[in-house]
Amino acid sequence: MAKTAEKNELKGYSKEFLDHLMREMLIIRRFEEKAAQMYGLKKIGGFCHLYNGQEAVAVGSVAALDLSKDYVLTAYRDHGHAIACGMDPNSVMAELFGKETGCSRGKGGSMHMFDTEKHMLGGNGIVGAQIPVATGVAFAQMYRNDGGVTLCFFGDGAIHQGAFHESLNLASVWKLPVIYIVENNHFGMGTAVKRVSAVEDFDVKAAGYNMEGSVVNGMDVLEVYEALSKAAGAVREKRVPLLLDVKTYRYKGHSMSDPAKYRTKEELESYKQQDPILVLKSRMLDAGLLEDEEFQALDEEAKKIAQQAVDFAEESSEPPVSSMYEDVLA
Amino acid sequence: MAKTAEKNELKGYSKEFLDHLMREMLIIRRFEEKAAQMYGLKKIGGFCHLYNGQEAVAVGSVAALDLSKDYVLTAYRDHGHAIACGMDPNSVMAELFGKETGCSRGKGGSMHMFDTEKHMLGGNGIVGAQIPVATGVAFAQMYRNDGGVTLCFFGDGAIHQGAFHESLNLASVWKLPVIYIVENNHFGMGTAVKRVSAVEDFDVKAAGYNMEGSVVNGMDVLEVYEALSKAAGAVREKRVPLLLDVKTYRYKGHSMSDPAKYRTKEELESYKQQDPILVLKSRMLDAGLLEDEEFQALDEEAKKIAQQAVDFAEESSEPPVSSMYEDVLA
Amino acid sequence: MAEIAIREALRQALDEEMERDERVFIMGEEVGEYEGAYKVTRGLLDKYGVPRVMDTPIAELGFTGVGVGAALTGLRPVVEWMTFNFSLLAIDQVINNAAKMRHMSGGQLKCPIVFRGPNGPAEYLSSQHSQALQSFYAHIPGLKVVAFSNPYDAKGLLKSAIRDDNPVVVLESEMTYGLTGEVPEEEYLVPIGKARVMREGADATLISFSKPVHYCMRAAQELENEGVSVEVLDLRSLRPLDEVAMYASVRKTNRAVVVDEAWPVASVGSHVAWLISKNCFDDLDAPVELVSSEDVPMPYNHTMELAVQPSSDKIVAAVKRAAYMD
Amino acid sequence: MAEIAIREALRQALDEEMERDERVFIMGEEVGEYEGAYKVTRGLLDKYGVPRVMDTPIAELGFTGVGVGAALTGLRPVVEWMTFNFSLLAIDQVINNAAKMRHMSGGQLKCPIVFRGPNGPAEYLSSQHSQALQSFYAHIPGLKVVAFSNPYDAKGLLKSAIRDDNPVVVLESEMTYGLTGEVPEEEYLVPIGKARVMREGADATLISFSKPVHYCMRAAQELENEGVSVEVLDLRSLRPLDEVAMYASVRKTNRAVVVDEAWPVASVGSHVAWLISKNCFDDLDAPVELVSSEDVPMPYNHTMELAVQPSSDKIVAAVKRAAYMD
Ligand SMILES: Cc1ncc(C[n+]2csc(CCOP(=O)(O)OP(=O)(O)O)c2C)c(N)n1
Ligand SMILES: Cc1ncc(C[n+]2csc(CCOP(=O)(O)OP(=O)(O)O)c2C)c(N)n1
Ligand SMILES: [Mg+2]
Ligand SMILES: [Mg+2]
Repeated sequence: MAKTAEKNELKGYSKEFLDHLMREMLIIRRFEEKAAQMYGLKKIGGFCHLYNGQEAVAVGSVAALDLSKDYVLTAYRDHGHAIACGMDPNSVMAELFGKETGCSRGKGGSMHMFDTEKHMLGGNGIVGAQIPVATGVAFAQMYRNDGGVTLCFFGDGAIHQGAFHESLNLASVWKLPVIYIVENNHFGMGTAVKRVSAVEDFDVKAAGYNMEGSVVNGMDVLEVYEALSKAAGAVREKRVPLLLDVKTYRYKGHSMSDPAKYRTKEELESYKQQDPILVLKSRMLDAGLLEDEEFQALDEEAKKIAQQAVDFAEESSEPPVSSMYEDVLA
Repeated sequence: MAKTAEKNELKGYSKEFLDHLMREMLIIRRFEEKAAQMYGLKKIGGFCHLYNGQEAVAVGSVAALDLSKDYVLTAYRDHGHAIACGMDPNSVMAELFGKETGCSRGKGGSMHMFDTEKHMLGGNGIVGAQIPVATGVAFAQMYRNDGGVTLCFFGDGAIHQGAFHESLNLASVWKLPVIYIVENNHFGMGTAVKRVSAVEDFDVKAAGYNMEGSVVNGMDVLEVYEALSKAAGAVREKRVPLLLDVKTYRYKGHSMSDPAKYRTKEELESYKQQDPILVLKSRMLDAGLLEDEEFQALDEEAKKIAQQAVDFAEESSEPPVSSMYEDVLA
Repeated sequence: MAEIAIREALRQALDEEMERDERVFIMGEEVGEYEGAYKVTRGLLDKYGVPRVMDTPIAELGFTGVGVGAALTGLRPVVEWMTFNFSLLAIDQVINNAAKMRHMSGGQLKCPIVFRGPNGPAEYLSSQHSQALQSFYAHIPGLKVVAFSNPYDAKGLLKSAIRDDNPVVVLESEMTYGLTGEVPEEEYLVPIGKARVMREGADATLISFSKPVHYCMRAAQELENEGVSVEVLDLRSLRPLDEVAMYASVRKTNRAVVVDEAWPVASVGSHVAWLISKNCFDDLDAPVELVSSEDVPMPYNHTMELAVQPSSDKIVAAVKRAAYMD
Repeated sequence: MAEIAIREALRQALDEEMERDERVFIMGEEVGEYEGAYKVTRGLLDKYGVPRVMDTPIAELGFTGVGVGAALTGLRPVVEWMTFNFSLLAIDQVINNAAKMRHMSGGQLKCPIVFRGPNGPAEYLSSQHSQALQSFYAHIPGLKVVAFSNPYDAKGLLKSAIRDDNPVVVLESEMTYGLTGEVPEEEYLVPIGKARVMREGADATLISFSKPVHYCMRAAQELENEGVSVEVLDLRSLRPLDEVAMYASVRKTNRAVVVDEAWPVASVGSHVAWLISKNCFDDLDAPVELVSSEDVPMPYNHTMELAVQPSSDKIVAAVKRAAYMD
């Protein structure tokens, strides 16, 4: 956090860009709040993994990409990534409602947001399973030599899966343009990282794959953006993979059914003090790049977008039952 | 190799111990030669992975153990480990012949040598699959707090399996008494290590699991013995796992059907110059602990044991066909 | 007798067996401090501590293999998979090690281990998280496989599984942990390999296991109202199968409908349907029907996900087909 | 027509498709410099180079998933597993990703990928290395699964599999790479989903796939000598199954024996046997027999390993049972 405090000048960033980051984070935050509400109203069922607190990670990362050629893959906590990739919040909410207008036609639900046009390839419910798949997307980029980079997000819990190990070795040997991002919110469900991991910072694992690794403060969207810009630049230039351990925190339980008794209120509060939206807001205020009313307006707009998404989802029709036989084979 | 040359005094080792190491290596060497012959005569079929060249690894390692409480697990290239663990060469050869007197009653064959009394738990045909199992054996040792240590051997090819990664993290977090030994013969089938591995020395992977790792010259049985004695001592004392990258070389093809065209004659010859039996022999000769005729006698004895194993296997009867229904459930 | 939920019946089984035999331990994701994703292990960490209750990293292949190694050297592990969907990552250790170690060692080793966790369709989870994977485990010699539909069998079968000297796969239905039923205070075991007649009947036999047994009971009730007397058999054991019980029932009723919530092709359901077709050939008045999952991945949308699964309506219709009533 | 081995037929299929479409690439252990553990990829690295022929580390889960990712973004990978035994380490990527990506994305994605390699019993390899795992793949909606018994079908089916926009599992028999047969010079495809009548007959139908088709042909020949006319159907496609062809044959012969070298429980074999039992109920003069592997892990001893497998003797005996000849 020290680093953040120092470089409070925000120099070099356009207001437009900063507004964009702020807007995206706000939309995700408000979207997730609506999702929680709708879950309470039983409009949404099953596992619903919210992204509150982690917004800076997806938003800051994706801002460093060029999604005309780059790709994003993540796990089941994917609403934030979906929105950050530019997916229509309406189609994301409709998917949560299981409606026909959902991005996945009501087949995928919360854990399976996809948008091939936006280069958002999910949304994967098997912990760690997207890591080889993302590595394969980067393989295709190498194959075509198209200059693209793949961002592969996964949790601190996923890093102990064999899939991580196999993928990183492959990516390193084959020089694939992929950035592995541990979205380290310090818990895999109810399990604190240190209870199940031999190491605390995951960047140390990079050396085992002859790769570079670093730790990033994921509560600061600009630090994330800078780290990812640098990383994406390095990957594009050298065509080698990288590993980032991005430290963040989730405010809500693991999923809607988790009371999150495994952590203290104090810990939660201390992270809320570093809330990514508040951090960016105060830096913009300090730099004179934002007024309080402007922030309110942005937030109102975000709330409106979230509400519209709900309305859209409500009004959308159920998929025909017979569509269960569709989308199985091409 | 420099290290080996320096400490040519052999001080501290009893002749008896050195003879034992020599005898074991010779028996394995002569046993494998017989196995190859018998394969040529179609007395043995299937995959038959010979251990020639790697004798120092199993012999030196097992010599550092106390098999009343320690355990050994390895992969399919397991004849050497079986014999080093004290298994009767007769029962190993009979198993290769598929006979009833084989250690596994003709059910397992070359890849599945087992002897529960000798604490040799196989013999596993799935690359890397013994790594979690060995970790579990160490778990049981931790559970019972019985002071035992588990040796888990696997190849340089196996290290890229997810099973390796998952196991090392588990062993480190749970402080299990297991020594992971990469029996690095520089090839996984026809694939040289550097073509499929991001790193050349595997000890660098240890840090990713907060573990210690080191490289050992596996062509020198005393260096292996010393490394393993030290490792086993450390593991017994601190109850933490370790990773050793033991460099060795296999003289034969991957299995009997492999012409081994992927390497040069020169490379093979250069390793044969460091043959573990020759290395120990010349050091013992230099130190006045062995006479040439004595070596000949030891070798003759080894040949006799190998021939006896063949005779035993030949004379043993086939298992009754109906025994195929046995040993499925306990 | 006490009325308890399946969750509690399983917990009691674990508790009693851990109490009885200190070689028994449980490992899995969230089984300790969190007391189980489905709260089956509630209280066990408090009571038994580490290493008898081990929280694992999310590393199914690794910790399943650890269980196998521990079983080979004298412990009696209970491995919990958070759901069977994730067991696909660990299946090599189950099939190639647990099920074969005894065989490959010519009978020297035994592998007394239990693999358990929720299996089968859940709700609103889409296709990766809603799979009934019994077909895979039932296929494998060297394993035993059990499934239950009520607290009594849950407890008795899990206890038998833990005492068994072989690897036993225990399939629990993700949706039925809260389902209650009577369980005696005194200790009992349910033997592995014996089906249970849930209800006697004369006109047709419904054969099922796990959660769909309840759909069968509902269907039987409906059919009774229409004058059709249906026998319901809960297989309880998928490997070995209780062929005696199956054939005895069908030889009495002459009609059979098998209900399995897995996909149809190469399933336990179609296997049982063939066994009956073959071994009751002269007794059958109609083809053996199979009510299975539709042959599609499970969709998230709830209406669709219900439509994909067996239901009492589908079962009633199948019985009627078998009875030439439609 | 040229007489070539299955190994060469597969190589030609790969070569032609790689020539035709530069999105097609092959990856797997030893497929490049070593030219394949079974030499199916001979010459391909020389001709196409990296990255169209990729030697992988021994990391089945990883490289299979890499194939899936590449397929989702426009390539057409052929993933070789050195044998299907090792596919158990990768099966999560096949079932939970390859087979479901299209579904979970509501039809946005397609996953044109081929998974291939030797399957089924080999010789002297014991139980981890001698498994016929078709039951697992045939069980899964979202996949196609093919198997062949001769060079013509090998080539034509592999080419179709590579051109298919879905994940296709291609089962090759480890023991038959050297088996020869005629293959035309000109290009052809064998459609996925169509069985092939290998031999016409009137008294009983033998239904099989992969290597056991040859045991069926031998059995049919023997039975012909005893005056029994047997039709032999090679399914070729296990998912989808060619039900039309199956029923047409059985309706003609009124007797069926299914031969599948997998274990019996929850197998393709018992599924097909049930389908016939049900759909040809009124046509069958005898129960449908299944000749499968014995329900035990494969032993190393050669006499035992042969005894475990289907054989023409066992098939002859089953046909005779079905014909009430014994
Ligand atoms: C292979 C597999 N095992 C277990 C689960 C159940 N599960 C879902 S999320 C989760 C925790 C994952 O934690 P982490 O990777 O840190 O991601 P986070 O939820 O913190 O974003 C677990 C165990 C699963 N979905 N897949
Ligand atoms: C999971 C798995 N994949 C592939 C194989 C086929 N295979 C057998 S040995 C081998 C090479 C292993 O090399 P290494 O681990 O270095 O051991 P070495 O043979 O050199 O002793 C391969 C690929 C296998 N047995 N298991
Ligand atoms: Mg986490
Ligand atoms: Mg090697």
